[in-house]
Amino acid sequence: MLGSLWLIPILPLIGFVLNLLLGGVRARKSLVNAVGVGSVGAATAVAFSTLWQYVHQPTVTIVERYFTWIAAGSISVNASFQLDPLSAVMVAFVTFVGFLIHVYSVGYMHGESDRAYARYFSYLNLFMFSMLVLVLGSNLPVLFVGWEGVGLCSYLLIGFYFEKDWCASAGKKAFIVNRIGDFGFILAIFATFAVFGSTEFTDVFPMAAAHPQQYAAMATVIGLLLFVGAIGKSAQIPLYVWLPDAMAGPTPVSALIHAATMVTAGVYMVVRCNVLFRLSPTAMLVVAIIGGLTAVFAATIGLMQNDIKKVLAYSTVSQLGYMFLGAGVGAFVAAIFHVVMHAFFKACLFLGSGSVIHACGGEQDMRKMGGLRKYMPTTYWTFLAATLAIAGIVPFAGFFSKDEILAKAFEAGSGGLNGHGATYYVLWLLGLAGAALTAFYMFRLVYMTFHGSFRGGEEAEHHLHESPWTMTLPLVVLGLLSLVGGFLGIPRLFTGHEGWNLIERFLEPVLLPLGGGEHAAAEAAAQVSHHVVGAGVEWGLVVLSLAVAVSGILVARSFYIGERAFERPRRLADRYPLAYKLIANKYFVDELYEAAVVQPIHRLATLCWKVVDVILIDGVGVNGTAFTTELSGDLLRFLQTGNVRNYALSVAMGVLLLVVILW
Amino acid sequence: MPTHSDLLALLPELILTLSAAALLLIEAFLPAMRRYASELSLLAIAGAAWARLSLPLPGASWHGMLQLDAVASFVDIYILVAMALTVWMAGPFLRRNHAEHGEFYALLMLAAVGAMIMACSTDLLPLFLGLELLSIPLYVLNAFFRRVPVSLEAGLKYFVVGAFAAAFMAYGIALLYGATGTTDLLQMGPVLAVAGVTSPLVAVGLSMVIGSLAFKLAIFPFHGWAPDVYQGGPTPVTAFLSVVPKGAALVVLLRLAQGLDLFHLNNHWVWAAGIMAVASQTLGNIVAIVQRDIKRMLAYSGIAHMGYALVGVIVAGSDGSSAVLFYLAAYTFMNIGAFAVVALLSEGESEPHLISDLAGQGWKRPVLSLALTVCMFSLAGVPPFVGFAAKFLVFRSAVNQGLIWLAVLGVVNSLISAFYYLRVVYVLYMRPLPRREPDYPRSRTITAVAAVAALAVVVLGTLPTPLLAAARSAARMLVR
Amino acid sequence: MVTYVFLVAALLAVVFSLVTIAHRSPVVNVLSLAIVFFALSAIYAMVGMDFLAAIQLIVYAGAVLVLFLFVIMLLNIRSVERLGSGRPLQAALGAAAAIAIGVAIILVIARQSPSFGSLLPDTGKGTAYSIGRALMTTHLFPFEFVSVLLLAALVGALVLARKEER
Amino acid sequence: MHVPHLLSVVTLGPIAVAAVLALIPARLERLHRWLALLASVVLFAVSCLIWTGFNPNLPGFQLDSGPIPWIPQLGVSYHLGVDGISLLLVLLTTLLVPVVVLGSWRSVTEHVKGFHICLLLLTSGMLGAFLSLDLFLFYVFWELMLIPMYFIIGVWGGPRRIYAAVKFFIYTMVGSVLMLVAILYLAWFNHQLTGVWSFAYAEFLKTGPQLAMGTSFFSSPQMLVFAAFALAFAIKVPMFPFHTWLPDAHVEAPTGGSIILAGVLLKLGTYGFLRFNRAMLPQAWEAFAPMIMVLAVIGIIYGAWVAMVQPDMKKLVAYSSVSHLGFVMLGLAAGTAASTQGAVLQMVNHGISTGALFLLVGMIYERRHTRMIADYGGIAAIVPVFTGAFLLVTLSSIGLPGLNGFVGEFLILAGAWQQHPLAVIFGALGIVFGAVYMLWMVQRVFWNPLSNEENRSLKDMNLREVLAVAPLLVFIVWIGIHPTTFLSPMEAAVRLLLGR
Amino acid sequence: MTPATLIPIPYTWILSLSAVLFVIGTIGVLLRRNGIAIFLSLEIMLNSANLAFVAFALEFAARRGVAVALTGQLFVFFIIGIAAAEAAVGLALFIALHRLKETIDVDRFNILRW
Repeated sequence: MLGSLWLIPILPLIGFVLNLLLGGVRARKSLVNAVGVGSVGAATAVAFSTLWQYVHQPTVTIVERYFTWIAAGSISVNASFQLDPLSAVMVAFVTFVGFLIHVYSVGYMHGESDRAYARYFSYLNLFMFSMLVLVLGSNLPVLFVGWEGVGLCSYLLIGFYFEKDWCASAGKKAFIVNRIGDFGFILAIFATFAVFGSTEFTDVFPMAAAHPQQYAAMATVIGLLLFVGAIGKSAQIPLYVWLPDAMAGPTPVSALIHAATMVTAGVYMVVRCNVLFRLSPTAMLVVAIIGGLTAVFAATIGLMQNDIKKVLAYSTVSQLGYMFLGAGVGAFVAAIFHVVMHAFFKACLFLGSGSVIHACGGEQDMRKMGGLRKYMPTTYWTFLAATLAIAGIVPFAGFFSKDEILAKAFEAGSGGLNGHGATYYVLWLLGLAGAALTAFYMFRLVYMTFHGSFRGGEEAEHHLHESPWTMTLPLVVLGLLSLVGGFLGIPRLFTGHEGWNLIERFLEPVLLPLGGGEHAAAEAAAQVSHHVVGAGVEWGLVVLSLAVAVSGILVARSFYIGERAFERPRRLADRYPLAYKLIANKYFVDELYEAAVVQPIHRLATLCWKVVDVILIDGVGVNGTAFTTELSGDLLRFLQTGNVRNYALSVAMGVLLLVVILW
Repeated sequence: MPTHSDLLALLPELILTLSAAALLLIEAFLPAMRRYASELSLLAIAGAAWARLSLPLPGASWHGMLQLDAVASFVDIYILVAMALTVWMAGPFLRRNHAEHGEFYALLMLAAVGAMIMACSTDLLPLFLGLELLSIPLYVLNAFFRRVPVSLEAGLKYFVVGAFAAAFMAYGIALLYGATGTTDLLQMGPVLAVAGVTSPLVAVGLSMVIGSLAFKLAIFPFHGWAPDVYQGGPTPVTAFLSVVPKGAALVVLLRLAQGLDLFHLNNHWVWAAGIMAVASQTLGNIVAIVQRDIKRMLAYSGIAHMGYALVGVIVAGSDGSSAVLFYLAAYTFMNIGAFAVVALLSEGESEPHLISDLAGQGWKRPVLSLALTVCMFSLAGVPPFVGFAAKFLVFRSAVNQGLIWLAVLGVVNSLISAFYYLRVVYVLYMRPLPRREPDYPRSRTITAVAAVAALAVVVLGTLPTPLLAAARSAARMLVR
Repeated sequence: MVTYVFLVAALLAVVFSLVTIAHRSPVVNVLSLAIVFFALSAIYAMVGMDFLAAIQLIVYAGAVLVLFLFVIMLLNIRSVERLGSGRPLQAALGAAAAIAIGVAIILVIARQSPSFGSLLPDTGKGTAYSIGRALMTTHLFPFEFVSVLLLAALVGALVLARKEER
Repeated sequence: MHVPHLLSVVTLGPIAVAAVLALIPARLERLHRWLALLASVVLFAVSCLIWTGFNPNLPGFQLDSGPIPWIPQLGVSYHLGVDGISLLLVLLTTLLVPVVVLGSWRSVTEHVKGFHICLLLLTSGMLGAFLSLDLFLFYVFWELMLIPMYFIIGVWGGPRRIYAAVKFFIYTMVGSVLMLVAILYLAWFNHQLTGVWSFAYAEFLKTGPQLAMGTSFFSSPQMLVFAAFALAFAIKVPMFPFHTWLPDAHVEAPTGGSIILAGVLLKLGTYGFLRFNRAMLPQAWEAFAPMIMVLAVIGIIYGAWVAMVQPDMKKLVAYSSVSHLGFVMLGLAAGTAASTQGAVLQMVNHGISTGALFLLVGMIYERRHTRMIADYGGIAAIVPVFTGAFLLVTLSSIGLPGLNGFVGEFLILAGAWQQHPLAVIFGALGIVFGAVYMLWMVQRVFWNPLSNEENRSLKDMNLREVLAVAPLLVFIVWIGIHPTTFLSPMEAAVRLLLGR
Repeated sequence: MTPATLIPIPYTWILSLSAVLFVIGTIGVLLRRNGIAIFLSLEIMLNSANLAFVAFALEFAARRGVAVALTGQLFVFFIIGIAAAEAAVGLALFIALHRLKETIDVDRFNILRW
């Protein structure tokens, strides 16, 4: 199928349209399943066969132009797709995970009305379409189409239960906050047009790579603007606020959109534009800092959430932070690697939590759970695997990806990347701390949910049950992947030579050498992945991060297991009430935004309307003029006294006037 | 002894005069025929029009006192048309008010003769006489309903101010005569040109003459009488009054401005007239906004419109003159159309003609209301109606003469005027019929008059070429 | 000699025209106006315009003023109103305007060369002859036209003053 | 298929139909509706002939009808012609008219005859204004639109309709009267240079640029003329701060009126800017462009803000128009080929999207007789089809890629960026706020719990209504996915226009 | 034709007299309320005009010859005619007014105003 990439996204699109119609006629669920899941399944099949052909042929980058989308004056945009290692990876896991989650949804959503069910799947299909367009797009505008499309779908799916006002608000919030990011993105597109005269990746990046000095300055501008977009889409500080609320959507949606795929689009975009970022130390630094901070910040909030999905949401934010940290220290491959791994284990976690919630009849508060292990073993074991993966325990998926990122951060520090060594050290430390926190809150979650005894009350306990196969099957698959997925990228350290780091080898071509020419290439390669630290130090790092993770787990255990569970945290809370309040309330960031941004603008707007428009322009300006005219008329009319002699007088005076003027 | 051509030249006037006399005789001896008075006078008018159109224009006649040229014939036709419409609507109107008298038509015709003589006279003597013949019947006609206080009052006011103005004119003529030794405009011009720039004598004389002409036009500050007289007089008379004397007076002004070449003779003239023009526009429009009585409102609108026309007089030349002549014709149709509707949409002569009483008539009396609407938009100067073409010509002439300020102030004024013209329209269509529906009379004739006028407004507005051509050829006579 | 006659006539004219406008009684007004007319016709006669002098007496003093008297008697008007009473502003402005205009005219006159006027040539037939000729030749039109004017006035008067329409 | 005087047929056809309607007794309301519908559909079909007969490679005007001497004494002639720019706007107009007829099927219940006559006259006015190549003719059509619109607002409008109608009329006239003087001045100037009296657009294109620029504003004929034109158009657009007539007119006007008003009338302002100010007075344009740009940006953000806090749906949409047309003006002011084409396309987009919005708001108003957002909420479950349509239109108006709105805004901003990045940055903020107010309204109207029980009985769209909206939705998607169809015909024209 | 003989009155005197009368007449019109009185004042004004004509006629008689002088006289003649006509109509009007309101005080006729 190579040569007809368009098939991959088009199939879900068809599914979307069909499902809309099916929803209109209130078709039976089975039909909707056939269309919804079928279309995505087909897309997956097509995708993988395409990739199979792709990896067995020499060309690295395949661009397919379909038609001219927008063309006017100096602006010209093609509707075209591009297949290269990066998009290949993305397509692969997007379709795969997407398919799994579609399957899962069949079980999870069966309670909905036929119409809602169809609507759900049509949205989901539309999402798949948009996501694939996003990753396949061969230029920024097309990428932007997918970018906005996934935003729309997330908006629709978060607000899926639109009759609940918090869901509706959450959806709106998501879209609007994303818009703020898009604001940056689209400006970046304009800037790219202005600078490079094109937005085709295959035009822009080689051009930029060829003349680093010439484009360095603009690269900073474009890079930062792009990153603003990434911040919005991938929920980084300061725009992360929408993601936790996004949990209002159905859990599979959270798994697919708000964990596995959409939110990583930002990372994808940064990696996609790695050339521009690498041209600009500033941009890199900003990316790294934002990433590092978010990683820790979100993790701290995660510590105290009691809503199972909220915990996962914040952990997602934090993990995305890691990815950006990786990108920021030049470990683009590692970032993507983490994206994929994260997709596996975070999807697994979300689906697991979904299965839990499903079992607890919609209950999401962990304080009302506990001891579920014996009721739902499959869910438990898969969940545990995913948890170990995210905590970064050997040999689970998360270990390799996260460790790679931290190692690169350390190297950046020690290597003084772009002369910001100290900063990168700090970031590395933050990352490390984040790892500990992650391990802690994830196991806190596991213990509170699956261990101990059930706290949800009697009759809730009767309903506890394992989920149907449609739900457990994806769990198992994803659980296994989070167990073994990491072997895609075993670092040289373990095996002794690069060969085993499949993903790095595969993605190498995406990182164009800067400055053109062999020497520059070598220099660039050195800048990106240079090994200033010896193997000993590396082993040290590995051990260190493992130790950190384990310690986190142990603390969690000591807090939430055994008869004295929940006691220590309470005491801690009592000892540091302020910190507790602060973290428990997520640092009051939402409130801050409400007070500092939303309200002022709203007030200003009201002012514009009520004062500027109604009073000034309309009142004083328009009606004022009319009134004045009428008033003067009302005064002048009294010249008309009705007394004929006055008229005669005015005639005489008129003549006099004429005499005076004409004299 | 008058030559053959002299008599032929005045055949239309003769026809009118004689039929006026005839009507009087009928009134006296054949009261039964009275009912056909309006038809008879229409015949007479038709005859006069035919005579004017078919007979050659000898130019100077009656020892050069009269100038029977294209201008004269243009204005004559204009006067005849205006009078025809008036007479046509007068029939049912008088019948309704039980005042069917031949004198009415006789006086109308005599007034028309006066106006026509004014229009064609190049000597101040016949001019003055014509003015008087125009005025005296109108004094009477305004007071025609002797029972109705407002009618009499209108007559009184028109008479007092009119006579006063006439006195000024007499004295002014005397001074001009003193300055130039002649009363013939055509000779006056060269004399003054020789005498060089104006002597104060001329200035004062001109001021008085122009003043009394401005009185006829109801130009500020000589406008005082207009609102009261319009409101009080019988509606057909008002219609007549609102167009015919103005036509005559404007033409005389044009002859003056042209003959004495005021534009260059006295550089203060532009200022004097310009101020008067703008002042009448502004005052007329602004005060019209607050009027409740539609006839009174139309009076103020008339003041404003003469202000616009005066702009053309200031510019003079073939551009300005043709614009003024076109304006006259345009103004006649839209104004008489409006008055025709007013004559029908009122409960009686002694009643006020409140705009608010038109509420909801739009859907009840479609033809009338449409006619009124067309006239209103046309008066407001909105295309594609003739009012727009007229204003367009006037302002165009001003701009071409470099008098852009006049044009700007003019358009701003026509903007203000939209306020009150629109009011009439929305009262007609957008206000509901009142609880107690006024029982307005119905008359095919008057409706026809309104419809014809409105039709003319539309047609002349969309295809102004022929009228404009006539106006221009007339103006050319004036200029040479 | 002539000069004095003129001055006397002028004085009479001014004084009695003042009386005309100032005196309360209409009758007095009319009579004093008659005197003014006499004075004027005297002046006309003095400068040799005998015809004008004549019609001034006959038409004006003779016909018009008598008509006035009739009307006054008919309506027996006795107004007690005095000059400018009631409306001070109107009075003040009116007087001012009138006088201003007068001043203007005087100024104009002052600029005229005070040449001495002349009697009209004594053709032995008086001015009536030439005027009559003019009326029948050059000024035939106005002459005829006035008749129409008078007709209109006649009808008008009839319409207005007619006692009662049937 | 060749039709002689095609443009005249299109322009004057509606008047003819109106005349026919005038002769049909008023009580035959259904007949009037159907005739009007038929006529408008035919009109659209015929105007498609213009499209097919149009040669996109010719930059200038085509399919000329005329010049026919009209008032030869003044050099006024009747002359219609179409170029790529007016082509799109003509099609937009003829597309919207049938929609309006359908949309007014139920909402206009009294004086049906009058309404359709007004509508047809209005159509002629708009088409004429877009097509006329003689400034006198243009002015006539320009003013001709006022009268029927005045009636449509004033007779079939809401409670404060009279105020709104008069305000609309006077406001518009304020601008146009000075434009009249400017036209006269141009004609005089043209005569000075060429010695011929003419109001032909082609003539003015040649002589207009030769107007002296002078040193200061008041000593500069070109700038004064420019200002006179600009005022007329700025009011029509409407640009901040001349926009206050718009909310009133929209809120009071009947559905059909609002559609035409937002869909076409406003475009005449932007069209005028492009066709006359930009093309005839280039130097003055250079001088004024920054000011226009600033006003445009203010309009974008100001309109969005004020829209945000509107309790009334129609008012909200009205203010959103202020914001959207700000984009158009920004594109024109930037003056690059891309931004200008984007601006023209955005005129069409706005016409379609906002027209559709008003249509939909009108539909729901017919059902519940309220436009207050607060009176709704959670109706998505009850009227899914309606909701879907509304959502699509909303997305198009907030510029979602793949729908029409995005293409226009993208071209405008991308094109403008090359000239004035700062203006673009502020302009792009408008996109953010656009999402805010539209989505907030959608949430409060369609989502959230069903607050108002009366809404439970709402009926979903019927066939007529679907038919009315469908064409608009089709174009929304079409322009979004394949805008080239609409961009390529105007390209040559825009180049020529900017070239001078 | 014997040459015109001078008379010892400068025509400017006559003119001045006419001016004075004109002023008086004007004042009368503007200051009297009684219709008849106003009317009489109007007559004064007309006569002052006549006087002016006469004065100028005299002046021209000397300088420009008889014909020119004649014009003035004729004007006077016609003005007198007009005065008569106006008188007739005016008086009739006042009679009608008096019938209606028992007064000819013009200030009392002000229904129509504003």
